[in-house]
Order: sequence, then C-alpha cells, then structure tokens
Amino acid sequence: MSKVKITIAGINKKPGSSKEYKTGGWRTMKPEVDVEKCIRCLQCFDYCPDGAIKKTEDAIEFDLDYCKGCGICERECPVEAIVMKVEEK
Amino acid sequence: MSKVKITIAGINKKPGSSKEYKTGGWRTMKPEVDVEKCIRCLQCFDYCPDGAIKKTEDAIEFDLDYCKGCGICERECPVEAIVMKVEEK
Amino acid sequence: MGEQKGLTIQGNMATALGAKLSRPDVIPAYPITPSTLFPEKISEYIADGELDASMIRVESEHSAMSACIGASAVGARTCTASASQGIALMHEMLFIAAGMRLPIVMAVGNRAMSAPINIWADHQDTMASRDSGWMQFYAEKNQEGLDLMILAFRIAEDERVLLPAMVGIDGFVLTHTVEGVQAPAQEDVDEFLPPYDPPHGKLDPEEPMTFGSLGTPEYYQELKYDQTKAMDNTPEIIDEIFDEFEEKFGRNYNRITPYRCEDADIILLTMGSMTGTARAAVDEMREEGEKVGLAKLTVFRPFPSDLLKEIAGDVHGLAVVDRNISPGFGGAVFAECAGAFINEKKSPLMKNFIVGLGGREIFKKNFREMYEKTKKAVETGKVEKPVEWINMDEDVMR
Amino acid sequence: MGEQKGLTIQGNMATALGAKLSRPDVIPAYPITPSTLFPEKISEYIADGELDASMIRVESEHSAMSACIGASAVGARTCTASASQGIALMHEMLFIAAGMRLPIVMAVGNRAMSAPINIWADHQDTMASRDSGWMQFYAEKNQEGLDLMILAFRIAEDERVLLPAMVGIDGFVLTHTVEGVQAPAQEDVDEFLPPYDPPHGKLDPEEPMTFGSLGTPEYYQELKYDQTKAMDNTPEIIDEIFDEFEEKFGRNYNRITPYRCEDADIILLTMGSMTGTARAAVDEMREEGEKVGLAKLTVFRPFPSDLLKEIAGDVHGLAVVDRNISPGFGGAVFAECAGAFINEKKSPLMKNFIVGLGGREIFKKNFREMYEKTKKAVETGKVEKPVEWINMDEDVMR
Amino acid sequence: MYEVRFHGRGGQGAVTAAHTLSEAAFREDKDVQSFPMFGVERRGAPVAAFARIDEKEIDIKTQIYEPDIVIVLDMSLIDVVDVTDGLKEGGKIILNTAKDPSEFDFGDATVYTVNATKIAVDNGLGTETNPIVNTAVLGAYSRVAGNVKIENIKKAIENNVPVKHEENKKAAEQAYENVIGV
Amino acid sequence: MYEVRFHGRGGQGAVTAAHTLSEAAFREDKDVQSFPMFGVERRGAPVAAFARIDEKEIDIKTQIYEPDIVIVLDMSLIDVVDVTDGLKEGGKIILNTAKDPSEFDFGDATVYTVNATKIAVDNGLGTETNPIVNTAVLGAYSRVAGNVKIENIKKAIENNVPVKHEENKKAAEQAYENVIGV
Amino acid sequence: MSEDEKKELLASGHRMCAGCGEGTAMRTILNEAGPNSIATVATGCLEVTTTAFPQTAWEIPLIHAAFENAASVAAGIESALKQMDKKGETNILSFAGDGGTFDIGFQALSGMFERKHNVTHICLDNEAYMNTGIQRCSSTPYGASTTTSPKGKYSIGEDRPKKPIARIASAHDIPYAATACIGYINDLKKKVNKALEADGPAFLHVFAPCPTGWRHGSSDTIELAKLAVETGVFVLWEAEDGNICDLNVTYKPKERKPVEEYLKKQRRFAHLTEEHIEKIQKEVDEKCEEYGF
Amino acid sequence: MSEDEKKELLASGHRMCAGCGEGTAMRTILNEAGPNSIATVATGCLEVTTTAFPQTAWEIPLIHAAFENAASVAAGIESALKQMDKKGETNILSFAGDGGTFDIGFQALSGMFERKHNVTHICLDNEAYMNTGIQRCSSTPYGASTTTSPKGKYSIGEDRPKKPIARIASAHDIPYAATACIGYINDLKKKVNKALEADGPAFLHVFAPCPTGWRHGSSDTIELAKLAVETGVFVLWEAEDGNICDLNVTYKPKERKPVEEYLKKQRRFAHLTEEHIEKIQKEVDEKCEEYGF
Ligand SMILES: Cc1ncc(C[n+]2csc(CCOP(=O)(O)OP(=O)(O)O)c2C)c(N)n1
Ligand SMILES: Cc1ncc(C[n+]2csc(CCOP(=O)(O)OP(=O)(O)O)c2C)c(N)n1
Ligand code: SF4
Ligand code: SF4
Ligand code: SF4
Ligand code: SF4
Ligand code: SF4
Ligand code: SF4
Ligand SMILES: [Mg+2]
Ligand SMILES: [Mg+2]
Repeated sequence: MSKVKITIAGINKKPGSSKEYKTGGWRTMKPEVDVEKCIRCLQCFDYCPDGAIKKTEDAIEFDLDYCKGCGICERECPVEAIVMKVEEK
Repeated sequence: MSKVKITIAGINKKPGSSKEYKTGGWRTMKPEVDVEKCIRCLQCFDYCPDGAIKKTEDAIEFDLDYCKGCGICERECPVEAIVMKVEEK
Repeated sequence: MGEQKGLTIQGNMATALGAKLSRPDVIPAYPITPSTLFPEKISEYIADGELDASMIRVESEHSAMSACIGASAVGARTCTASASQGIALMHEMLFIAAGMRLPIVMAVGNRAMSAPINIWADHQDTMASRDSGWMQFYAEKNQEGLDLMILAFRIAEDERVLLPAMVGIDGFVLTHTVEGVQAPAQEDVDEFLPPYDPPHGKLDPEEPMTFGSLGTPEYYQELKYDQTKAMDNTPEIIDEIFDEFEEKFGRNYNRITPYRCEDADIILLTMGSMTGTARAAVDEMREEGEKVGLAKLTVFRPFPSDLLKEIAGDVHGLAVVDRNISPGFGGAVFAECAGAFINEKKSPLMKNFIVGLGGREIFKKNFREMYEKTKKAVETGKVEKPVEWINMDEDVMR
Repeated sequence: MGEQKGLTIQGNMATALGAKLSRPDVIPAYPITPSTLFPEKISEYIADGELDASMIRVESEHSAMSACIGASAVGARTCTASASQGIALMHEMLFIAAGMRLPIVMAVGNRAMSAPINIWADHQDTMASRDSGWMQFYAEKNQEGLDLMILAFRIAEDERVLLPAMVGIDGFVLTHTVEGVQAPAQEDVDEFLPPYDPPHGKLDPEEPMTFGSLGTPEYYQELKYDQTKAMDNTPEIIDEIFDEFEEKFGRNYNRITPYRCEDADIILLTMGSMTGTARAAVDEMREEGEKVGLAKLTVFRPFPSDLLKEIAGDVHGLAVVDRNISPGFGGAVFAECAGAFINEKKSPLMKNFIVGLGGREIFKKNFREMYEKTKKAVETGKVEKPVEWINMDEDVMR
Repeated sequence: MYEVRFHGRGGQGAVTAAHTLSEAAFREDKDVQSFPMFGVERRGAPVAAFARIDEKEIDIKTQIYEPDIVIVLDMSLIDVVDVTDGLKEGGKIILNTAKDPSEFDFGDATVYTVNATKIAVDNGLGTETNPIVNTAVLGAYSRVAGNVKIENIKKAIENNVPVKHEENKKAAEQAYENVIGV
Repeated sequence: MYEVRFHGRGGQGAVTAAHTLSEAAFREDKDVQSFPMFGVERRGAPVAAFARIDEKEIDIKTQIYEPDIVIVLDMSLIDVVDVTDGLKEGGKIILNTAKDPSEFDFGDATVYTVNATKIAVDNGLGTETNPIVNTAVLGAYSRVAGNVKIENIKKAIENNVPVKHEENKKAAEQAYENVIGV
Repeated sequence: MSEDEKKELLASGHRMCAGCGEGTAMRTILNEAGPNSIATVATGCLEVTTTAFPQTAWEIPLIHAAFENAASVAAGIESALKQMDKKGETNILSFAGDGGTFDIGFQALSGMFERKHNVTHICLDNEAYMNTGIQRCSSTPYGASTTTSPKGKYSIGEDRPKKPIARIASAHDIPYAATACIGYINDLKKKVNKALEADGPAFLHVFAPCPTGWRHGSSDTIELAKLAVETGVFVLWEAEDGNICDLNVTYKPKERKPVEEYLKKQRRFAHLTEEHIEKIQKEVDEKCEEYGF
Repeated sequence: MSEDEKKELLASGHRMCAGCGEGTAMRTILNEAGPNSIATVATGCLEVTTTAFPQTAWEIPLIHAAFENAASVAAGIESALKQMDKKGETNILSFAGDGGTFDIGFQALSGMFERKHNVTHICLDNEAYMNTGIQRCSSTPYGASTTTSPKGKYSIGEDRPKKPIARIASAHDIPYAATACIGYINDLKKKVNKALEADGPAFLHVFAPCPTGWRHGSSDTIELAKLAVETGVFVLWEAEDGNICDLNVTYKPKERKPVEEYLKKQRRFAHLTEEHIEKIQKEVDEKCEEYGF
C-alpha cells in the first residue's frame, strides 16, 4: 500500500476505509455456493466474520476481495450449499 | 516534639510509638467514673476510639494522656457511671 | 469592559473561578489534597446554579483524565484538577490526551510524590510529566492562578496549538492561602475566550471519524513530530495571547519575567510561589549592593530557552532553583537551562539548588545562600558541586 | 566455575533467563507487547518445575508493581516485566518502590507511548520515569540483557544501594530477535548473587515495623536526600560490581563504553540496540578517514556525567542520539549531557538527534548524517538547530 | 508588614477569623495573605491560623514564625501549646478570658483580654461549652492592633461568615468596645 | 554477512525456520540474528521472517531489506506479496513447489525449487492442505546457500521443533537431497 | 433503505484472523445499534485489527484511548453529550475484550455503572489476552492452557475458575445485564436492543471463540460458540435492575451435551485428563442446577 | 496473659478526631486478629492519623504504599510468604476506607478476590472521602451533603444510591463476605474471626460513623452506628461462597426505627425535606423486605 499524508493526531475521516485493504490474499481455501441449493436463510451472512457475503436476489455471493477462507459459512450452512475449494494459483 | 534522626525509607521500628504523642491536650471535657456505679460491663472499654480506658480490678479508669474527651463512654455506659466534666484549666 | 471585582480567596478558589469564568462543559475530577478545593468549589457553583456544567465524580484520576478525553473528543470544553499521586496515576492518559490533541486544562495543586507520602508543596508531580506533551504554566500567586486558567484554555484551544495545558499552583502555599485577587467580568472573559469548536474534528454520528488510530512505524514518528511541532510553535502564540490579555485585563504575563536583571551579575531562576520570597531576598541584597537579579519561569513547557538566553546570556552566574529532584541527575529545570546554553559561546556558570521538597520552607536567607554560593563559584571560576540541597536539617540526617 | 552454555534466544528469553538464574521468589506481571515473552517464559519455567517461584498474574500493571512492593517488603526477591503503557500505569508505584528502598528489578521491552498507539521500539516509556528513583540499564544486545538482569539484582540489593532497577531492551529489535548468548552456570550465578536478606528491615510479626510512614515537611526533604544520596553513591558500586562480573564471567560492562574515541573529533552517544548499527557506521566512516567515535550509554540512571566528561571532554562535537522526545524541549539524554558539561571550561558542541520513534528504523546512513551535521556545526562553530529529527518521511508530513 | 497568629481548636473557626481579617484589610487596599497551619491535624487538635497585612505588595511566601500579635480563642490551649512562640519582641497577645490582663505574665508581651465567650453566647453564637468566638476576637483585634477598621471587619464578616451576620457583627463590635488593656 | 528472508503465512512456522537456521549457524560459531516481521498481522495474513549470518560479530540492528536469499514456504503467496522485493542482485530464491525452476522467471535471481509439501506430508508432517514445511525448506537452504551444514540444521531442529524430531530431520535431509537447480 | 441494503457498520478489510468470533460479534452488534452511535474501544484485537492508520473499519464515530478505560472515556462522552445537547438519543457503546473488562478495565467499568451513565458496555470474551498472544485472564476457564498459565509437568493450565463477571456487573444494580453468544445471533440482537433501551448503564457479556487462542480450526468458531451453550459451559441469561437472584435464562438446550464435546475440539484443553474433564463436568452440572437446567 | 492484659494492637496517641468510629473499629479488629498478622493500609484517615514519622500507632507490621492498592500489596505479601515459608499462618489484613475500596481501590480488590489470595480486606466505611475533606464517594448515601455533592439551590446533595459493595464482593464467589458495624462489637469480632479462618479471600464491610464528615457530636458515634442498623439503613449480614441469594442476616432489630431518627442526628442530612426522608424510608423498607425484615 502506498503511504498517505498524516492527519492531525492521526484522526481518520474516512469511515470504512479498511476496505482499501484486501484480505482476500490471506485465503488458501475459497468458498463456492450452489445457488440452487441455497435457501437464503442467511446464516452464512450472519456468521461471516468478514462481511464477505453479500445477499443477492435469491441467494448469496462472496466478496472474494475480503473473504479470508475461514470456512465458517460452509460449516454453518444448513443445506450444505457452500463448499470450500483449494484456491487456485 | 523534638525531632529525631531519619531512618532508611522512614521505616519505623518502634511499634506503638504514637504513645509519645499525648492527645490528652485535645480534650475540653474530661470523663470521670463513679467506681461504685460501674458494673464493669466494659462497653466503654470496647467503644473508646482512643484506647484511653484501662480495666482495673473491679471497674475502669481513664488514661488522660490520651483521652480526647469525645464523650462516647459517657453516652454508652448502660448505668450512667461516667460523666463528662469541663476540663479545668 | 466590565469592572474587575476584588476578592480574597484561596488559590484553589482562584483557579476554580478562572475555570468557571471560562465556562467549561464537563469537569471530571477526583479529590486529592491540596487540589480538592477546586472540584469542591465547582460542585458548589453547579449546585447553586452559578455554572451550567456537568461534573463527573469519577472513581480515580485515571478515569478523570479518560473522561476528559471522551468529553473533549465530542467537543466539550473540559477541565479537571489534580496533584501528586493523582497526576502520577493519570500519567498514561496525559500522553494520550496530548497525542490526541485535545485542549484539556488541568488545575494542579503542586505536591510531593510518595514515598514517603507527603501532601505539601513540591513540583515533582508535574515535572515528572514534562515529557507528556502538555504545556505547563506555574503561578506565583493566586491572581496568576486565576488568569492562567483562562489563558490556558485560550492558548490550548488555539487552532495552531490544540494541546492540553496544566496550571500549577503550589500546594498550601497558594492552594490554601487567601490572597486578594481581581476577578475579570464574565462578559470580558467571554469575549477573550469564545466557545470551543474543535477545528480538527469531533465524534459525531453525522460525520463519523476514528480517533486514536494505531500508528505503525510508517507513520508514528511523523505523527509525533507533528505534535511536537505544534508545541514548538506555541511560544509566539503564547506571547501574542499574553499581550492580548494584558491589553484587555491590564495584567502582564511573560514566559519568563526578569526582575532587576539588567545589570545583574547573577540571576536566580525560580518557578511558582517561591518567586515572591526570592524577590524579597533580591531586593534586600540589592540594597546591600549585590548585583543580583531574578527570573521567574511562568511557562515551563514549552521551555523558553530563547528568553532565558536573552535574559541570562550576559550574566556570570545562573542559580537554577529546582523544587524537584531527579535522583541520579539533579533538578529538571537545571537540565533544560543547561540545554539552552550548552552551545552558546558565552554562558553563565550554573548552579543547581534543590529546595522546598515536600513543603520544606524556602526562606529569604536560603536565596541569599544560593546567591552566595553562586557568587563564590563565579569568583573561583569553579563549580565544585553542581547540585546542592538547601535548607537541610543536618541534625536529622542519619 | 561451571561452563557457560551457548544458546540462541530472543531478548525477552534472555532477560527471563537472567531472571531465572537469579532465583526470584515472586514475579507479579501483566502482559504487554513487546515484553510479554518474559512472563510467558517464567510461567513455563514454573510449570515445568525449572523455577521454584510464585508468579502473580495480576489484573494491571499498577497492581503488578504494588504486589512487587508487598513481596519485596517481606524480603522476597522480586521482579516483573513491562513496557510502554504498562510502565506509565505503574508510574505512581515506581516512585513509591524507590522511596521505600525496595530492590525490585524490572525487565523492560522498550516501546513507544500512545497516542497514537504503537508497539515498537522507543525509549519514551522508561525515559518518562527517569525521575522515579530507579536505576536504569539499557542493553545493546541480548547477551547484555541477560547479564544486566543478574547485575541489576546484585547492584539493587547491595546494602549500600537498596534501590530498584530497570533493564531495558528495545522492543522487537531485541525482545523478539534471536541472537546467540552465553548463559552462565547456575552455581556461578548463585555465588555472584547470594540470597536476598533485606538489611534495612522487613514485614515480620516477630519484629513489627511500619513501612511507608507519612513524611511531614520536617522530615521529607531529608528522607528524599537520603534516597538520592544512595543513588549518587552507586557509580562506584556499579563499577566495582561490573568488575567482579567481568572477572567471574569474562564479559565487560561499563556505565559508558567508548569505541574508537581516543583520537575522535566527534562522538556519537547512543543507547540501546541502535548502538550496534552506529558502531558499524563508525567503522565505515573511520575507513573513510573520519575521526569519529562512539560512546554507548549502558547506565542512564545514575547519569554517568563523570565518565562522559572523561570520554568526550576533548572532542569538538558530541552527537546525542535520543530515542525519545520531550515536546517543548528535546531529547532527555541531551538535557543531561548538557547538564554534565555546562560548567566545563571546554565542552564539545552538542547536537541532539531524535531518531527511531515508534520503531522507525535507524540506518547506518542516518548515523552518517548525524555525524555530518555535527561536523558541519563544529566547522561553522554554530549549532543552528540543536534538536533535529532524523529519517523523517517528508512525503507523509501534512 | 504586620503578622498575626490565631490559636484555636479544629472547628472553632480560627481559619475563618484569619480569612475575615485579611479580607477586612484588603478592603482598605492593603495587600493580604491568610492561611491555616499547613498540617494534617484532626478536629479537636490545636490549630493555628495566620494573616499578613501590608501597605506594600507582600512578596514573602513562607509561613509566619514571628507574629506581631497572637490571638488565643480558647484558654484551654495555653497549657497545651506555647502561644507566645516566636512572638516579636514587644508583641501583643489577646486572650479570650474574663480575667484581667494583669493576671497573666507572658514576658515582655503586652497582654489584652476580652471575654469573647460571654459576648458570643450573649449574641446567640454557640453555647457556653461551644461558643463561636471567632468574630468577637476580630473586634478585639481591630482595637488592639489598630491597623484594620472595625467597619471593615464587619463588612468582611458579612462576606465570610455563612449565618447570623448581625449577631456576629454585634459580637465584633462589643469586643471592640470591651477589650481590656488598651 | 548473509541475509535470509522466509515468506509464509501466520502459523506456518516461518519464524521457527528462521530461528532454527540461526541456531544451526550459531553452532558453526557464526554470529547470528533472526526475527519475525515486526508487525501486528494476524493468523492467515502473509508473514515474513528473517535471519542474518556472519563470520564476524553482527552489529547491524535494522531489519533486512536486501536479502541474499528468499525462501517461499507457500506458493499461494507469490500472487499476494512481492517475494523478490529488495533481493540482492544475483540473489537466490527457493520455492516450495513440485515445478521446475525453469518454469519461473524472477529476473536475475537464481530460482531453486523443492517439493517441500510432498516431503513434509510423506514424513507425516501435517496434511496436504496444511503441511508443515518449515523444516524441509531448511534442508533446501543448506544445500543452496552452502553456508550452514545440514548436520547443524538437524541438530538445531532437535532443539527448536517441539515434536517429531526424527521426521523433521528426515524432511530436511530429503529436501537437501532433492532441491532442484543446484 | 430496505433491511437488506443496510450499510455494514463494520467494514470488511479488517485484520482479524480468519474465523475470528469477534468479527461476527461486532458486525451483529454494530448493525443492530445503527449509525446513530458513538463507540469507544479498549486496546485489544478488535482495536488493533480495525484502526491501523490510515485505515479504519468503523463506519460509526470511534475513539480508542487506552486499554483500561473504554468505560470511562464513554462516560465522558455521555456526560458531554447530555450537557451539550441535552437530548441524548445517540447510543454510547463501550467495547472491550475480556482483559479490558474483567481485569484492567474493571474499575472504570464499575465506576461507570455506579454513576449511572447511559452507556452500554460490551465485553467480547475470548477468554484470554489474545492481542498480546494468549495470556491468562480472569476470564480464562479452569484447565485452559495459555502462555502465562501453560500446561506443564507441574501445571494443568489455568487453575482458577472463570470470574463471574456478568453477575458481578449485575450486582451493581444496573438496569440491564446479560450474557450472549455469537452462536445465537437473534438472542444477541435482542439483547443489544434491550441494553440500548435501558435507562442507564447496561452490560453485555458476549462469548466469542478465538481460533488462534483456543487453537481450533477457523471454521469451528460458531460450532464451538454453540457447544459452549449446549453443554452449559456458558449460560445465556439476562437480569434487570440487579436482580441476579431471579434472572431470566434466555435459552435452555433441550438436552445438555457433555462438556467433553466442547473441550475436545480445542487444543488449549488437549492436555486435560479424564479426571480433569470430569471435574469440569461436575462444576458445570452444579452451575446449571443453580440456573435451573 | 489473661484476656484482660492483652496488649492493644492499635496504640493510643493516634490522631483521629475525637469520637472517630475508625478508632473503635480498628481497636476491635486488630485485637481480634492478634499479633501474628501483617497489615496493608490504603491512604486515608486511618493511615494519615497513625503513621506520621517518627511515630506509629501500629503494633503489628504495617505497610502503606498508596491509596488504590492495599489489596494488591497484600496479595504480594501473601504470595511471598506462601512461597518463602510455605506455611501461611500469618493473617494478612488489607485495610482501606470506602474510597479505597468502593472506588479507586476496587480493581485491585477485585483482582485479589479473583486470584484467591488468602487475604482479608476490611473496608472502613464512613461514607465519604474523609481524609481529603468529605468528598462524595460511591459509598455516600442518597441525600447526604458532601463537599463535592453539596446541597444547593439545584442539588439535594448526593443523588445516587450507595453502591452495594458487599454484594458485589460476594458475587466474586469469595468464601466469606460480611457487613458489620461498630455498634455491634461482638458481631464484628465474630466476623473478623470467620473472615480470617476462611480459606481464601474475605471481605468485611465495616460501618464506622465519622463525626467530622457526618457532622454529628463526637459522642453520637456509637449511637448512630446502632441507629443505622436499627433503622435498616445498614443491614448486618454474611454470605459464604458467594451465596448472596441466600445470605444470613446476623442481626434483626425487633422493631425497625424510622430512618428519620438516624438522619436527623446528622447535619449532612439537615437540608432534607420530609419528602426526601419519605423517599429514603421507602427505599429502606424495600431493601429490608429483600433481606427479610
Ligand atoms: C496499560 C496496558 N497494559 C497492557 C497493555 C497490553 N495489551 C494490549 S491489548 C491486551 C490484551 C487484550 O486482551 P482482551 O481485552 O481480552 O482483548 P482481546 O485482544 O483478547 O480481544 C494487552 C495485555 C496495554 N495496551 N496497556
Ligand atoms: C491516587 C490518589 N488519588 C487521590 C488521593 C487523595 N486521597 C488520599 S486519602 C483520600 C480519601 C480517602 O477516603 P477513604 O478511602 O474513604 O478513607 P477515609 O479517609 O474516609 O477514612 C483521597 C481522595 C491519593 N492519595 N492518591
Ligand atoms: S447459509 Fe446456506 S442456505 Fe443459508 S443463505 Fe447461506 S448459502 Fe444459502
Ligand atoms: S469463508 Fe469465512 S470469510 Fe469467507 S465468506 Fe465464508 S465465512 Fe466469510
Ligand atoms: S460502660 Fe459503665 S459500667 Fe460498663 S465498664 Fe464502663 S463505666 Fe463501668
Ligand atoms: S471520652 Fe472518649 S476518648 Fe475519652 S475515655 Fe471516653 S470514649 Fe475514650
Ligand atoms: S487472536 Fe483471536 S480474537 Fe484476536 S483476531 Fe485472532 S481470532 Fe480474533
Ligand atoms: S475525619 Fe472522620 S474518619 Fe477521619 S479521623 Fe476524623 S472522625 Fe475519623
Ligand atoms: Mg480477550
Ligand atoms: Mg471514607
């Protein structure tokens, strides 16, 4: 990340600017959703620690910029609509 | 009080040396006990904040070096054996 | 302009009155001798409806300063009072308040530090926080205590400064001593000190900001430099605001005030209430023909090296009088005076005198002794003991 | 004599090992980066039965130092570890431990102070407690950290001293860095450091004493003087014990260690881990023909004015490198160096360089720059900016 | 410079007396200081309070060791503390007693007496065993020392004493009239 | 002076690898340092660890910016971090991969590969998705850098790795043997 | 804006470990509190992973001052807002880990409670000092191995029971105190609302597993959170006005699972023998009886 | 030595005010604990009046370090003794006022409890910071005028209820917690013994009127102490093992006196109107009902 100018007392006036930092690179496993299976219960959405799950019209999708690949969504999906796959290089 | 030599860190190796400081001078009223009335229940002894009451064979006596004249003993004596008198000058 | 009102009040009442005239919003405070009359008086003002403010009766000084930080960060004008162990307990938070650039003002009743516990006058408490990034002002008398409170708010909140400030008055010698003071009229203070509106930002759901970021090695040094620069810029601003104050209220303040220094050979440098006694001693010695002057340090932080060099640059001896001790070195003021002069072609011989610790008296004769000792050093050209303790009771030494 | 054992360990493990070899009885500690590996390692020693001691997992640093005080007052050999905010939080208790003359030893992982929060190397934390009455030792490398722990106990407990001591190792640069060290054999340490038996008294129902008396103005200043005198007496004792250590363990320590200073025109004065890099820079510059030397400050408290004057008395320029900043003045080491020289007929020009705050790197080239700047000052005879910040990233300044 | 010391017991108002005196003098454009003994003594223990009055600005910041005048609010203190300690040569001492000054011998100090207790009780200020005499003695001070007007003492009382203004002022006045020895 | 950088992910043991390497060199009477990246990154985030080895006493205390050699424990990092950042001209790079060095282009850096993952798994060190490769890569290091003997690597492993000493030592040995590019 | 489009108030890109329970907790809590909130945060994982300059994961105003004073900084904010705008509709949230709540921040918290500031303090309990590397806290349960209470020849790990913090908080007679857990999001949301609605100080003790410190797989986080409740290790309850003797258990598992199931999934407990586990089971049984299940 | 000849362990000559309740409390407690004790004391009236160099009123070993840490200094002592002589028969007493217990010393105390040191902490409660001149503490009862909660045009004095410290202490699950009062010496003595015998930390909350701060006659001290109990303002109880829901009230007056009797004797309450007094009576009634009398 390129450096920026400091502010007085380091006050940060850009709420949510952490989004500039893509944590997707931390991932070694990647979640995939089977939209057909998904019942849109949003358990995965609720539990994802990284807010990396977005609601779509009738299912969900992953924001791979931020998904760290923890596997919680796969584990908690009641209908096994999510599977973790090894991240391709 | 005359000054003494300091000790390392001000450690005081004379337990109970406060007795050097006579608080009797604080008093404006002085307790007197009627030994005849006294039933030696020792309420006065227990309550005296200054430890200025000594037990005698069959009653109590005051240690006027320390009695501050608070009047608790007079008040708490169940048989009114103690009275506070104005300290003579 | 409203008329000033003559009053006889203790030093703590004077700083409390200075605070009240400054219209603080929030006063988190914890009692500690000898500063306690300050929160007591503030409580009374509020209970009687004379001040519309919120007093937080916190459970410790650490929380006092923490609550100051919270309140100041939402834009409240904030002050507190403390001393000694209390200042030590908020040590951590002092650095944080300064690093966050929050213009909090603290009225201090300067007192010795434990152990042994002692409640009397001594500058160790605030001296030991000289690195914290706070400005430090010291009063010689109650009038100065009152005025410096108002000045402290004004300087601290200046957009070019935005740093917290302490106003120190010596324990008992000022805090509990009644003196006559002139109290400015509220409308004049209101004019001198407009409401506080943080120019750098505040906590507000309408415009969310994060205060107190993590400063990684990539940014920390620059952030500290930025903060330090703000402090380095203050001398001019302080001078400017002192001038404005004098114009408005007729009382003159300086970062260092010289007294009979023009033709002096030797100058005594003092801080706080001892200055009065020193002045009396200087007057006596002058009567006797001694060429002695006095320099009173009102602003210790930022340290006024520039003025000190102006005032004492040509004298032969400078007696730096410290009411604090850094064991293993000497007095804190001494070190900084040395720092001011170290690279000067000409610099006075310097003696450091440790005095008045834990409420030990400082008599006129003690200043005479310091003068004599400095004079002897000047005469012999040698400073055998740079640091000397004055008014010691040899009989009680073990 | 037992054989020393070669190991590769982090700095915290080295200080923990030094502590373990010193056989402490009680270790109250609270975790804080970068010193945490110390209590972790101690916990492991105890869990594995390698150390028979009681570790108190206190709820804060204020309580850590308080528990140290209680334990030491009953005669237990006591140590702890901390850094930064933790040291700030125990600020009050540091003064009290010293005033009570309790030879507690603290392993410090030197770190910057908030705000902004930063966990990296910086000397601000311990520098801001330089008035507390603690001795202060700083290590250049892990071996020194290990040795200085043992030395600290020995010096602190010396009957002529009885003062607490800190051993500082730079955060991460030492605390988390593995280096090779030689660990003395337990029996040799036992010989060097006999069990602690407080010569001044301890809490014991058999012989009741009161610790922590109230010191009224009649006695306070003498009590403080007595404490200060103990600190003033330590230099000789430290030298003596350093010598004894060298005899026994073959490693040489000095309050200040000069390097290539004999014919130097300019000396860099450094403290802590930066010294290594500075030495490398000095070597480079010497190759290039520059007459530059290095002085390493191992003992900051008591400040070794005597040695500094010996070492740097004849040079033209002294570059004082401070890894701390007292806003409104400059670096703490600088002030005291100035204090050491202020009354000398001959004194080097002094420059103060602020470096390495919050883990900012200090490169060889930075020392070269400091040297060049000092040289220029010497050449022109003028110090235009006494305090300069080095290795600043101008691009990020606002 | 004129230096004053009051002797009383904790809670008897010696400190208020000193403050009130200094305020009265302040009203006469004098520079003033007043302060308690800087101690940690408790209620009931003997206390002292001090005042300094000067035409010029007062620089000195030490406590008072050599008062020009000493005022004793409570005679029971005479046996407990050395009330003349440090009193300037030829200094004055005011005692709260019904007795005549001639009955006392304090070396070369001039003794004045005033029955402040009676005056206080007569004016409804406290009781026989617990009289509030601090305003009465200020009246006596005004008369004896002669450097602060009784009117200003009364004005200062109004400002510094929380209750019974009239009674307190009257007590001061009566003491002013009835001090013995002048 | 020889400077080494390891790239891994939090929990993969890069720091232990650096420490183990430094200890091995220390056994050869070299002066050593090793340290993690001085950061606050969390588990899963890419991490780096460093070692310095010299015949002479090492004075320098800065972090390592221009390594002589870089070792990549986890190929998934290649896309995420610039593993050759600062690599000395003509420096070396060891990759944990089954591929041949020729399949990589890192400018003028010499590339070596070793299938540390397979070696680790074969020796029962972790699983396919979570192999513990830090000891294996040290074997490769020994071969490629040539300044620390494999025997000392193995001794250092014994000291620094808490479990499965034999397996780890064997992994190091196999990697030593099987590194491609030497 | 529909419920679905609400902005996430904890932005992605924070640096918590993969699978961190604090992430789940914080997203839920902040989204429930909504944008008209001001937060303080104590030093700890949450703070360090969300505020590194020049980035911040916070979409609401946030202040971090130190480790021990989230509650007193919040008290200052609350008093100032009350004094200055006299309305006080803004939620004031004070966040701290278990270290910042049970231990070093406990006095600031107790003082805030006692003074009756309208502040909700939320403790994210991961049962150790995680930010500094898994040291023992008074929240650490019996038997857990941490870096300052390591298992060893002479140590079974932490040897003291968990400090009953929510009961202690409630004993302050505060209007609302509750325990919650990230395995039970709806329960947690309800409690956030109740806490914010309370007229005065409120306390939420939120159980949030930490894969790094507990040494479990990053995908086990929620499962463990649920197991803690299903086994009775962590009981979900709430108490109003200090009424701890008559508190409301908000979730009772139909059948309690054996604690072993919970313990076995975490390497911090890996060294425990059957005896230890039995002892823990017995203590849990006793506690559950007290709570009535 | 007969009971009658036992040496007083708090020597006369201390400088507490005449009629100070702390004097009575301390004599009783120290004499009961006996000479095989070590004490720590927090800054406050007790410390300042008993330790001015070169005198001390203590006949047992004492250490004063600071205001907020009597309990953690005691913890250090206890650990050291345990480590060094491994017997631990010496009583370790930690003394603090209400300020040093309820407020600034509360964290040190809570930590000591949690770590289960064998220390008895004794709080001398005079309901304000007396040593510094009667400032408000969280122990100060509703309606009391203090120097930082003064009565005034806009103030009835302290406006918050007393912090229920002994309940909070007990909620730490410590083996013994009790309230006591200098009006009931035998009850106090019994509790001192129970506290010292407890296997682990104990807490004693001792009510001790202060004539200076409460502004009552110096001879009223004991009477007020009794009235506090007889009116139900201060309830005497004890709880073992944190069992606050089933605590043991150790003294029940036959008939409760009206609180007015208690309040009217103290000038700190002199400004209260009948309404205020009724309000206080109502609250006391409610509390007494809770305690079952
Ligand atoms: C006064 C002080 N002491 C110690 C620290 C070091 N420290 C920072 S965060 C932390 C642990 C935080 O633990 P917890 O509150 O449980 O939060 P977690 O990181 O586990 O979420 C510690 C010990 C500090 N910052 N300040
Ligand atoms: C850190 C710190 N803050 C404040 C003080 C000042 N102080 C000393 S004693 C005291 C009040 C003591 O009150 P309490 O504990 O109730 O005891 P009491 O004097 O009422 O018996 C205060 C505020 C101090 N010594 N240290
Ligand atoms: S948990 Fe499974 S079913 Fe529910 S929304 Fe997510 S992917 Fe769909
Ligand atoms: S793997 Fe983890 S981070 Fe990625 S979407 Fe699933 S729950 Fe979120
Ligand atoms: S209280 Fe009365 S009866 Fe009892 S011992 Fe004392 S004097 Fe005698
Ligand atoms: S008057 Fe008070 S001090 Fe004197 S003996 Fe009676 S109770 Fe004790
Ligand atoms: S250490 Fe634990 S609590 Fe901290 S970020 Fe990682 S998983 Fe979360
Ligand atoms: S102020 Fe109160 S508690 Fe303190 S000594 Fe006096 S009577 Fe006792
Ligand atoms: Mg935690
Ligand atoms: Mg109290």
